[in-house]
Amino acid sequence: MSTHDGQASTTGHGPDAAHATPLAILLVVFLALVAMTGLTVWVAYVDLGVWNTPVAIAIATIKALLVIVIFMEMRFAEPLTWLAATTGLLFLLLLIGLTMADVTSRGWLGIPGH
Amino acid sequence: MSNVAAHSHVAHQFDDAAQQRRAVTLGMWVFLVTELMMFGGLFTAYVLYRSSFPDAFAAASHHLDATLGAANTLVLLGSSLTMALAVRSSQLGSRGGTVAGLLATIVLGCAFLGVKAYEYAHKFEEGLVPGPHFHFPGAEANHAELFFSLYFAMTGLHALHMVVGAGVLAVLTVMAARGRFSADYHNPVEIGGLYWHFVDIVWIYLFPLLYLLGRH
Amino acid sequence: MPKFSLFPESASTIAGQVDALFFFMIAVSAFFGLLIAGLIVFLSIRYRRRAGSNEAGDPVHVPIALEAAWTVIPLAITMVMFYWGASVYMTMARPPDDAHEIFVVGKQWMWKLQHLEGRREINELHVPVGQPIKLTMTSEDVIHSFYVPAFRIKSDVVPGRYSTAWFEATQVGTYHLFCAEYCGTEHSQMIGSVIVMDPSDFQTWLSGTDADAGMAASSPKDTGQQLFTQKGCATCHRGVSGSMGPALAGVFGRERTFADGSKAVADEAYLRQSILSPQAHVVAGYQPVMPTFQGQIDEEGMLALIQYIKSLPAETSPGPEKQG
Amino acid sequence: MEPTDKRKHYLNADYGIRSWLLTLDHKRIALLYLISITLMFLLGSLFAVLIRLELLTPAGDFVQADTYNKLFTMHGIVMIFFFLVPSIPAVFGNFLLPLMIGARDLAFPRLNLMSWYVYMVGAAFTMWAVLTGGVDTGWTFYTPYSTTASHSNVMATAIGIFITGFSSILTGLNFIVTIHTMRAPGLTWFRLPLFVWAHYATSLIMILGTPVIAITIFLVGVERAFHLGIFDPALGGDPILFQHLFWFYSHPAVYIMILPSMGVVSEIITCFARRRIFGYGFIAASSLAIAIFGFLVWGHHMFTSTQSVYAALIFSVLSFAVAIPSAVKVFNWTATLYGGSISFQAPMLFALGFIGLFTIGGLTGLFLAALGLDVHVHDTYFVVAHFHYIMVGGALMGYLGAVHFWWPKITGRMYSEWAARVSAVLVFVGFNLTFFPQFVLGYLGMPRRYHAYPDEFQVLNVMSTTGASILGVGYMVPLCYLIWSLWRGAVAAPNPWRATGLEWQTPSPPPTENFARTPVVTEEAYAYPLKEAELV
Ligand code: HEA
Ligand code: HEA
Ligand code: HEC
Ligand code: CUA
Ligand SMILES: [Cu+2]
Repeated sequence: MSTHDGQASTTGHGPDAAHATPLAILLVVFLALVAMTGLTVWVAYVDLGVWNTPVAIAIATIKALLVIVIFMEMRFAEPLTWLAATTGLLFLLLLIGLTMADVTSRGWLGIPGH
Repeated sequence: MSNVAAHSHVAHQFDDAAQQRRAVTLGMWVFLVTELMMFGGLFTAYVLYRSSFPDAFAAASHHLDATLGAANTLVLLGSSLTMALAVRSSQLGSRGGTVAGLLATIVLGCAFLGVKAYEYAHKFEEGLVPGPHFHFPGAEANHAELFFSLYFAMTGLHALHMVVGAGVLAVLTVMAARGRFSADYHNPVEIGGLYWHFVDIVWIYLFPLLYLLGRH
Repeated sequence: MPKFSLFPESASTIAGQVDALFFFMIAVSAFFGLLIAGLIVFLSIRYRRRAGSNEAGDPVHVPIALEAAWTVIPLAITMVMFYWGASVYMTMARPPDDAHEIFVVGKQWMWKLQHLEGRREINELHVPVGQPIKLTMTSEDVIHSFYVPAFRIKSDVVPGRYSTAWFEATQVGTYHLFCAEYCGTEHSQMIGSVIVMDPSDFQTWLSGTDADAGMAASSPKDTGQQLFTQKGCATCHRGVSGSMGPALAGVFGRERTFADGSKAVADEAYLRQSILSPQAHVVAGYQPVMPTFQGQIDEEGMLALIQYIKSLPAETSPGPEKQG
Repeated sequence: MEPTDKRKHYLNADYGIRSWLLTLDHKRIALLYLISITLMFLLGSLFAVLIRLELLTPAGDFVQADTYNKLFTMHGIVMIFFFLVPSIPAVFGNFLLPLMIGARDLAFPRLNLMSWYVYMVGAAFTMWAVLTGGVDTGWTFYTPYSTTASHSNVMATAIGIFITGFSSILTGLNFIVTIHTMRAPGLTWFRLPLFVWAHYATSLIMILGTPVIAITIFLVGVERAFHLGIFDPALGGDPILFQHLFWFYSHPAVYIMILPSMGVVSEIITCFARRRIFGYGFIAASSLAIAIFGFLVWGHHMFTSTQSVYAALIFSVLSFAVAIPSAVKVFNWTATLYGGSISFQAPMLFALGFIGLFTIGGLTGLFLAALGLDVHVHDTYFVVAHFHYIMVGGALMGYLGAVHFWWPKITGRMYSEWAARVSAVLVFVGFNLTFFPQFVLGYLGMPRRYHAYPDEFQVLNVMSTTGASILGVGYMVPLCYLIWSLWRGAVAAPNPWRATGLEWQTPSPPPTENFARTPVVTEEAYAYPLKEAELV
């Protein structure tokens, strides 16, 4: 009854002991995450002007991607899963983006309340 | 693929284990999307207010303990590692490894919550809890109060997710200990893992956004 | 016998523009509405099922050109609607330069109005015909909305912020003033009237006294000046070099530079924030020593203070300006 | 409902209250929803009746101002969150999706049952709020009124809506996964019935939008309880932020309410015109377009809110753009009639009624999207008329169409065709008399949420109240003959309308396992006219 319209090959062969991520990789990822946490803290005490926040976000995003791709096994996932995840992100950005579009352009006309 | 129909863990509405696995995984990811949107409301508020009152937010952020925050980040990352190990063990069919990984994750999760509770208590003592008794030693006390409102809302919702997550993991631990999972069937562990990692990711963002403002 | 009508009075310069757009929309809607309804009725009759037949006509063939046509044509029509609506809206958003300012403060459940010349009113607004009027509005509690159907204008009145609306009345008369944003129990009683008068009548009215106060009205500017001394603003903003705070003369409408290098134009909202949260934007060259006046000045007082600061003439500014 | 034959089906498979309250069968869960939702509709209607009675006279003399405010608030909340949002998806989506795609059940039956319980718990909280004094914030909960000024039971309602939100989320999640993973062999995406497409699009909105309203309404509750002042102007908080967050969900939510109805209408039109639907691909794609672009226009509820003019321009132009997919649907439905062999049984009458009233509602939506015009009619009865045209004239008509179309499938009984036609006509006439005068009232300037109003608005209000009583009768008639049909109705054939679609290829009512054999699909949907041999 199933229609496999994704990459059936990645999910089709049942049990996935083959997918089990090697210990070494898990440990390396963990160490990378720890290192990047240190980096986040360190860089926060360096004055980068307006760049402090973007750098912090960038590091956090790399960390998040590591967790998603390795820990959450996204690298084995079918395209549909990727689509789901990116859709979520896209709509979150939409929510923030359009709200901020209002907030940042409020003063442009120079008339209060417009 | 056909022999799996013999296994009782394939629910009646599914044809086979592969279909079930596909459905369950997709379901969890869709659920995570809804979680993302839920936190999204708070992130929107954060972006708006932070951009409106940058100085007040920086000043207020100084009243958070960055060392504790960083330590807690490490604890949570550690729990993600143990969670990943638990999933790995379950994929390899190791019952002991799965139970150990899950238990370690729960312990680390509780440690995180403990530190969080300590921080909250401290905020109460300092009068940094929004409301009639809020007291902020500095300019722009009202905007600082806004920061703490967001702080409590965001970390509170996150902590709530941790509590739920720990509960789920506890159930999984019991199931694993009773030998309900095998190399053939371990969807629940994977699904629980996805949830736990998601909660971790939220914190990866919360930490710099709340604790490390204007530290330079 | 209550008067009954199907169309509202049009008593402002903008009303005609809104009505024109309205009629255009009605025409387009009537066209499409009748088109669809007509087609449904016609096709239903033409292709009704006759007794004994269950056979349908030819297999469906979907011409892409048709699909494209009924996608693109409506899109084009709506873009006309958008453009038209937007241009009316922009007219509404920009008060003419010669507009006369009136302050409006909404609170549960009344409208408080203040003329620059001094008269204050509650739930009644007297204005001269043929003179653009600009309303600067805020709220003391929750959101309200200032709505005069005959003028086709409406603007929400939001606590903590200023909003603006303007109109130019074209007809002497008395018109409804409604609160259009739900604001609690007496929302439907937060109503009043706008009384449009001949300019000469208006002048007479303006020089009258407030019935409720029973005394000669003091203008917002004077009230503001009083507050300025009373609250001790003058101790720091003396307008001479070496004062603790910057001279305020001519600040309004000018671009300010702040300690962190950012800039903003000083409008009403900026002045308000400077008084309530002085540390949010610290003017470059000054110390962040100004105390907050949060909770010490009510909304009317705030509008008066701002009016006073606005009225300080730029050219007599004696203090050294740190920036231009 | 005593069984007339010995055949086993989902209704007589098991007896007793437990077999219903603990069922995992999507068809039974659909019936649980049907009953709860009908009760909620009656409750919401009762509030509507009281509203209309108050508005019969200009003076606020029937109920007190506070009571009136609670009435329209509870009317809006019950109708939107507890009736219209769950209506078609939770009842018909639940019942039909697995049947239409040839599956034994939804992907997650337990989650499905849970979502009903979650709904009931949310409803219980809200009812508790009503009984302990009600809420008076309007269904929109605008801050700071809802957080600081209102003295009514906002907390309990907020919790109720928060909880109910999860029911919606779980339903959406279940549908998406089911549609992706459970289709019968041969049932490719472009062979899916349009009803399924519509529910897929609806589910997308449910999962992307609902969490945001949940957290927003939660923040309102938290602000009242713990003074966590996220929207508090005194702290520099922005009341407009609440409106952004609220409408980020609540505008797309209007498409949660209309898309399923559109799916129903697509099914009905093609069936009763005996004709393959015109522009299948365009109708399917327009559902997705509505769902996705529907997220870009929320600011059109805030044109007079002191939002920036530039944001208003963006939201306005996008609002016009999102109207286009709806127009595409209307044109394709109309074109489907061309060359058909049309019959006018009750479901078809409701479907045609839908098209007419939805078109009026939709076109007046364009008035509201036009910036300069919305300034005048915003928060007046023009808006009230607009949304009742779409939600009552459109969505509810579609819902009634669905009830009449699938009633034989669900219950195995036929209702009185004659009574159904009368009800369709009563609803149509009563509806227009109720809500058309409100357009006029709105342009005249009568603000909404007014407990008392100036004299000159009375004539039109009396018309509206008169219409509402006709409308009320129109709604009560089906309640009677449908219940009657359960005992006295003729036994329904598996395919009484001679429709295509897998749900018609299994007996009425369907067996618990839906299909004796998993069906294999070889054709596109709507391969009308049916060959005689295909009729069961
Ligand atoms: C099911 C519910 C539903 C639906 C589907 C819609 C659909 C639309 N709505 Fe509506 N709306 C509401 C429910 C709904 N609305 C509610 C509840 C409110 C008030 C909330 C509150 O404040 O309490 C509201 C309020 C509302 C406002 C805010 C008004 C205000 O408060 O000032 C606006 C403004 O743009 C708007 C616009 C639209 C538009 C452009 C569409 C479009 O999607 C309509 C598209 C349809 C058509 C256009 C008709 C079919 C087309 C043709 C026949 C072809 C011809 C077409 C063209 C020439 C383009 N709506
Ligand atoms: C699905 C949504 C839905 C539905 C079906 C309806 C149905 C109706 N609505 Fe509602 N309405 C809303 C959604 C809906 N409404 C919303 C969202 C608002 C905005 C709220 C706000 O401002 O916050 C609103 C507001 C609203 C107002 C404006 C109030 C105001 O602003 O002051 C009015 C006024 O006429 C009104 C009237 C009606 C009428 C006459 C019906 C009719 O269709 C009802 C017909 C039914 C009957 C006449 C009942 C017959 C049944 C009985 C008599 C049974 C009695 C009960 C028992 C046996 C228990 N509605
Ligand atoms: C203790 C001294 C002090 C008092 C009292 C004081 N101010 Fe100020 N004010 C300052 C200083 C210093 C600045 C510049 C730094 C800043 O922007 O905070 C300033 C800035 C301002 C500005 C911004 C001016 C600009 O150049 O952009 C305004 C407007 C203002 N004050 C109004 C007032 C009003 C109105 C009062 C009384 C209700 C008041 N101040 C009371 C010290 C004071
Ligand atoms: Cu003030 Cu409504
Ligand atoms: Cu909308």
